[in-house]
Amino acid sequence: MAEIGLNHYLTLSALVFCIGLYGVLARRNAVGILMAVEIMLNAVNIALVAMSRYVGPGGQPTGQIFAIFVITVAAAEAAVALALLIAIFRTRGTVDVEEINLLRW
Amino acid sequence: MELYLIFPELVLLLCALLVIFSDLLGARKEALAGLAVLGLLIAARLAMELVGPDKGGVAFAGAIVVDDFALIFKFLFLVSTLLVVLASVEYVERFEGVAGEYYAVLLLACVGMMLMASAQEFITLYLSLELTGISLYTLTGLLRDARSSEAGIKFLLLGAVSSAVLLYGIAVLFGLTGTTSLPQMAPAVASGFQENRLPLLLATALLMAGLGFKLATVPFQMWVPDVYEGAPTPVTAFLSVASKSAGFVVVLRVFHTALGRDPLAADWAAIFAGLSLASMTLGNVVAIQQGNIKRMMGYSSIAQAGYLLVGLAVVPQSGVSGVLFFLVSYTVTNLGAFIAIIALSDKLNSDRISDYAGVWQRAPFLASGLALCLLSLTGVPPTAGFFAKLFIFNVAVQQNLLWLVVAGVLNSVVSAYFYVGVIREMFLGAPVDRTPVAVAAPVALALFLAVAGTFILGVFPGPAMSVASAAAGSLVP
Amino acid sequence: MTTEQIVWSIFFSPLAAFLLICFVLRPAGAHGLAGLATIVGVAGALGASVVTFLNVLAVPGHELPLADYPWLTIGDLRLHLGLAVDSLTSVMLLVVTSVSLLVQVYSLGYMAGDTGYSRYYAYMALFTTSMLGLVLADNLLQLYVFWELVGLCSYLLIGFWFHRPAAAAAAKKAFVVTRFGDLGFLLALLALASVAGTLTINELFTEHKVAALVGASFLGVTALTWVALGLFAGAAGKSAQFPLHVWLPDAMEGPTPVSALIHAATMVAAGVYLVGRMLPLFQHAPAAMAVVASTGAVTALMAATMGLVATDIKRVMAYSTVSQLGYMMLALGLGGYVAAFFHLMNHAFFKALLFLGAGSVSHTTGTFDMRYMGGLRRAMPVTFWTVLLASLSLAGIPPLSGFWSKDEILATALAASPGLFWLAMATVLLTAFYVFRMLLLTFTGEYRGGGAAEAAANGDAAQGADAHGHGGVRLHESPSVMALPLVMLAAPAVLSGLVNLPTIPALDDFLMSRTVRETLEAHHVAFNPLLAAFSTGMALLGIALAWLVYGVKALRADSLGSALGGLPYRMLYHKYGLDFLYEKVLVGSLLYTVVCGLFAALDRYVVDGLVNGAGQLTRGLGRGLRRVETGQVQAYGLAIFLGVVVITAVAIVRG
Amino acid sequence: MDYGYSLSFYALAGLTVLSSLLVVSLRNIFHAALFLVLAFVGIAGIYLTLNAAFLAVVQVLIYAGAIAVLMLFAIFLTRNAMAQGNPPGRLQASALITAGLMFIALAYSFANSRWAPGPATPPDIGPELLAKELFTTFAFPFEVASVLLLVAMLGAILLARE
Repeated sequence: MAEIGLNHYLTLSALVFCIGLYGVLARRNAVGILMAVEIMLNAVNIALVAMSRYVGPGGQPTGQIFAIFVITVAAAEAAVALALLIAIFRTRGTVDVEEINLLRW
Repeated sequence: MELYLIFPELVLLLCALLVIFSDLLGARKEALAGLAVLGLLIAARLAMELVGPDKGGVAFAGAIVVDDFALIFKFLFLVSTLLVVLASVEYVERFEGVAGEYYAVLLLACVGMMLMASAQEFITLYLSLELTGISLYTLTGLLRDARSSEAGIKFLLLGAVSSAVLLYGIAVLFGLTGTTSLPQMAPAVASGFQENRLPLLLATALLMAGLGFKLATVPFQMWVPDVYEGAPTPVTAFLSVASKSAGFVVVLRVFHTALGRDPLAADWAAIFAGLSLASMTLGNVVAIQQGNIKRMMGYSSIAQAGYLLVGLAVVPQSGVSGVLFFLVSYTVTNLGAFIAIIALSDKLNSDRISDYAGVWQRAPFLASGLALCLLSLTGVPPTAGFFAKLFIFNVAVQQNLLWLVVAGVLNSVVSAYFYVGVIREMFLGAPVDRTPVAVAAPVALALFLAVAGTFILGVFPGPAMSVASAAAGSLVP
Repeated sequence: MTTEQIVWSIFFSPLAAFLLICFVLRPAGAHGLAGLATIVGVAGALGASVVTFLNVLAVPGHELPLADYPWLTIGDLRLHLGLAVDSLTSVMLLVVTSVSLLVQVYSLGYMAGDTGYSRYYAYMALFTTSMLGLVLADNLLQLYVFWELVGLCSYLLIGFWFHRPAAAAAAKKAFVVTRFGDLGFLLALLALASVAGTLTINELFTEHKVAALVGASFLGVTALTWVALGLFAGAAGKSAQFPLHVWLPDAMEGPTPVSALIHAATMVAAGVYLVGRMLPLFQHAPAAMAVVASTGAVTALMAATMGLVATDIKRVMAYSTVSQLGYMMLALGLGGYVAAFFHLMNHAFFKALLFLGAGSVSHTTGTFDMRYMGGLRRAMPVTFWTVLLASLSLAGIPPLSGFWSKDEILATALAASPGLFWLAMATVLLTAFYVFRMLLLTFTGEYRGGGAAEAAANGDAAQGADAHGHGGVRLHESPSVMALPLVMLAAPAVLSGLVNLPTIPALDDFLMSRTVRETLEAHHVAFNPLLAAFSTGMALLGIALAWLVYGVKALRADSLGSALGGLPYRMLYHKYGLDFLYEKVLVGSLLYTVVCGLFAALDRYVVDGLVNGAGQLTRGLGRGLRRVETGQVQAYGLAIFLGVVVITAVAIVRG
Repeated sequence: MDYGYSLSFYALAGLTVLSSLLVVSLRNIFHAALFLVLAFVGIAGIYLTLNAAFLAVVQVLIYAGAIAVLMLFAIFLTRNAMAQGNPPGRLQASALITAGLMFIALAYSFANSRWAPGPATPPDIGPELLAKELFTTFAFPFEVASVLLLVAMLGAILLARE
């Protein structure tokens, strides 16, 4: 078992990112997609925090600070997304993204 | 304190809060618009104070920089917001009593964009980008009908995904250089190019995708037609100019400041050349097929992004000045077109191009204004659009990008089909009914300003070109 | 006023009329005054042009020194805003303003009562302004700006009667087809700016600029040749040269005075003007010169054959215009600078006259279809005689103006290229034939019912071109406001050849201004009496043939009819009228089916096909690509990520 | 070699990956949301192994707490969508391929990177340091974030009002 280093964390981050990416592209429930987006953002945070630990002579708080801001933005975005979903649900009665396709071509 | 450097933004923030409170206190809608206009004018006046080589500066621990390059964009955002506010005075009826909030969010979006223009550190950049983004998602869904909400959710989901992509790119750059500050990144990027070519190219691709979403370039453009069609028309206008310019200011600053040295610069320039070709071709070819004018303008904006990217395919300073002049003329032109479209589609109650038949006889001013702006988008002299293209193509010819220029010129022939198609419908079509279309005074004023700008830039482009070159000089020495 | 102010006033006078109509007369509802405003504006320009002409004449070297003003700087390229007046410009100014003035006067009668009266005059004023701006420009960018503006006015005027779908379609076709040519023009401008570093016309001719252009090359061809070909592409679009000629016949959907001014006398000649102006550059690119010459010759011949069979009088004229413009290009391609402009000038007068005559005829008969005309000679003597003079001039009968210039072109061709000469000579025969066919069908024989008959034949009332005449109630001469311009145009149509007689080559001397003399290798060809006699003979032969077929009807109608069998003959007779039976049998079977059919097929399937095909292809592509936009947000997301993957892959592979 | 450290990393990584996979593959949207909480907790654990205790707390409070609850609200508010759940869409196969390609691109690039040199021992980035940074170096983005939250609040109200 090799010593755990930056690349382990980055590989984990990449894996989680791509799982989120798959979820965004493959699931039909808009709430599910939102959850997958959150997973992607978390993957980025893993990378940022890992770099905070491993990069720079004395470590860099910047990475962790960045992660805190990402979490903040994610919460804000989730709130607006939820509001939009409620508006859509009111007019359409569904949050299935494959049925949300009035606008096309 | 360096607070004075962000006075314009602070004034707008304050103005946005004032608008909300006045709305709560029951002020009339026109007064709210007036308040917003006042705030924008004061902000512009304050921004004027910062113009000049030794007026601006770096502030807040390197988070932002105020230089001529940032300021030219700030003025663009202020002007766009101003014209959109003026053009919305009738349209806000559709927002069911939230007119005040609409203006406030518009102003906050403008604040976000102005900060994007100044940000030279990735955390600030990301936050201002998201500030803009969240405001725009809100504005897009504001009508809350089926189409508007659909546009909103599509915009938000794709926006969130592309910011995740952008963040990943930033994270990689952070890991390679240990900093989030663009100027501090540059030497590390340049010195590490040989051994870190692979992650640098990956980061470049991720940044391109994340920011390409804002620029609306192929293949990150697919949200554009849907969102343009579904969003409230003034918001579409705002998206098509301000949001695009905001994307360009970030792309220019990030790529030229942090990644601007060869050989990485040659790599991204070549990729941008490819994206440029794809964007203009796809935009123009598909626009021909559109029957909805907002959707058509969506494809048109993709095509225009393609022309703009010609300037990013050119690394030296001339490329930046080409993009700047193009953006200035594109902003006035496209806004002019949209102001006319807002007024017309509001009264015709339709966005179908076929319903514009004979509009010339019902609203000669709107129709002539729209026609001039569409000709400018086609690139017919003497309009702003002609010199914008000439300028940017000339820059590309100097850099031996002849193939791209030929493609661009060919594309502008193709674009004549659909732009002139609208003009033909308006001027040479037979109207169904002949009742004159009334135009509210603020809308007429906004259209007049935009059209005058389009025409003046088309006859005397000299001063604007020098300003663009000077501003480019503050980004790329 | 100073010389310079006078020159500027040429440009501003019609512009003032345009602004007056747009911002004062139309909003005030004073539509009736629009015509007067334009006429005064153009008359002012004509006056100033005459004074300018005299000034140029008086100056040694025939060039006016005019100031220019800094306009814009693109990189190292400094552009100035300025006017340039030399002998060529002054002649063009006279032609444009005089024809324009007469057409505006004529339009008072022709457009009387039209709902778009003031709009029409606004466009016309804008057009005249732009055309004058084009002629006066001292740099190519400025020229290009006005080049596009005249195109825009042409677009608006072709589609003027927007209630007719054909007009709108024709307008769009004209706009898009000429833009294809302008593509070349714009690229040439960019190349010139980049290689030569200037767009000022006279600076481009200096030795080191030419050397720089010859020195640079792209794909093994010199930059100069590319530039010349690009400029010629633009010129071919405007001047309706093969294969970009397809828009001009359709453009006849516009009002007839528009056809006379824009699509015969001035705008379509702008291409010739451009190539001629730039001839000192072109002459260093022999390949481009060859392209110009052969395109011109082929266009001249091809358009003439198509003119043989058109039944719409304006389309005959349109093909004739294309053909004559081909002549001019042929002359330029062979270095015949003076010959080309001499012909341009003469053609402007007699062709404008022919168009106005056609308008006059349709004003009375209510149709443009010659199958429903006939016998108008007695009813419309002024129109008949003036059109006859113009026709003789076009056919090249001495001593009318067309003869002199055409002869100069033929002489140039004979000296340079026997192949092209014979093409041009064949065109002489065809030209004489189609113009007299037109004349005989329209003015001789019996009247065949005009617009009413046409409507009856077609079964609907709104058919035909801009026929808004009186449906053949009572044939009469056009009002004097229309007849007077015909007479006034007849004078130059007959006499303008006299400015460049073989013995007194006044125009020859005048046009060779200082710059031209210094930069252009003159190709002066001596007058050849034998050639003149031969070409006159050919023209007379063409007239005679037309006379045999349409005039005296050498083959008697009834014998022909019995030969064909009674019933089909009678059907044809009633359907087409007698004269057309001859055409169907004689001209139709021989010429139409073989030669013209060939060209028509080429035109329809190859040229039009290419233009339409490109459009179809683009549309098909668009139809396919729009399906990518499925409305599925996840498909859009997929594109983003595939984009990332592809960009990364490309970036890695590139390095 | 610190086996405890390695072991805890692999355990937490496994937990995170597995829960994330379940989030994007379960048809029952409610269950998916619960696994999302689990994934967030796993990631909080990862932060602990990175000496980022403060961030781990934030992660649990905001993500596992606030955002996951928001998701549950969303699920309950769009009730009859619950029955339909979160079925796979048409693009499942292409999504899988794209995600795979993306992973290859990312992992391959990371493996071939030379990151900026770092400290030998884990640096001590405690809440004090973070707070100090947040209110000095990153004071400006902090203020921008507050405006952003204001807009989000405004937006949520505007879009979801009756």
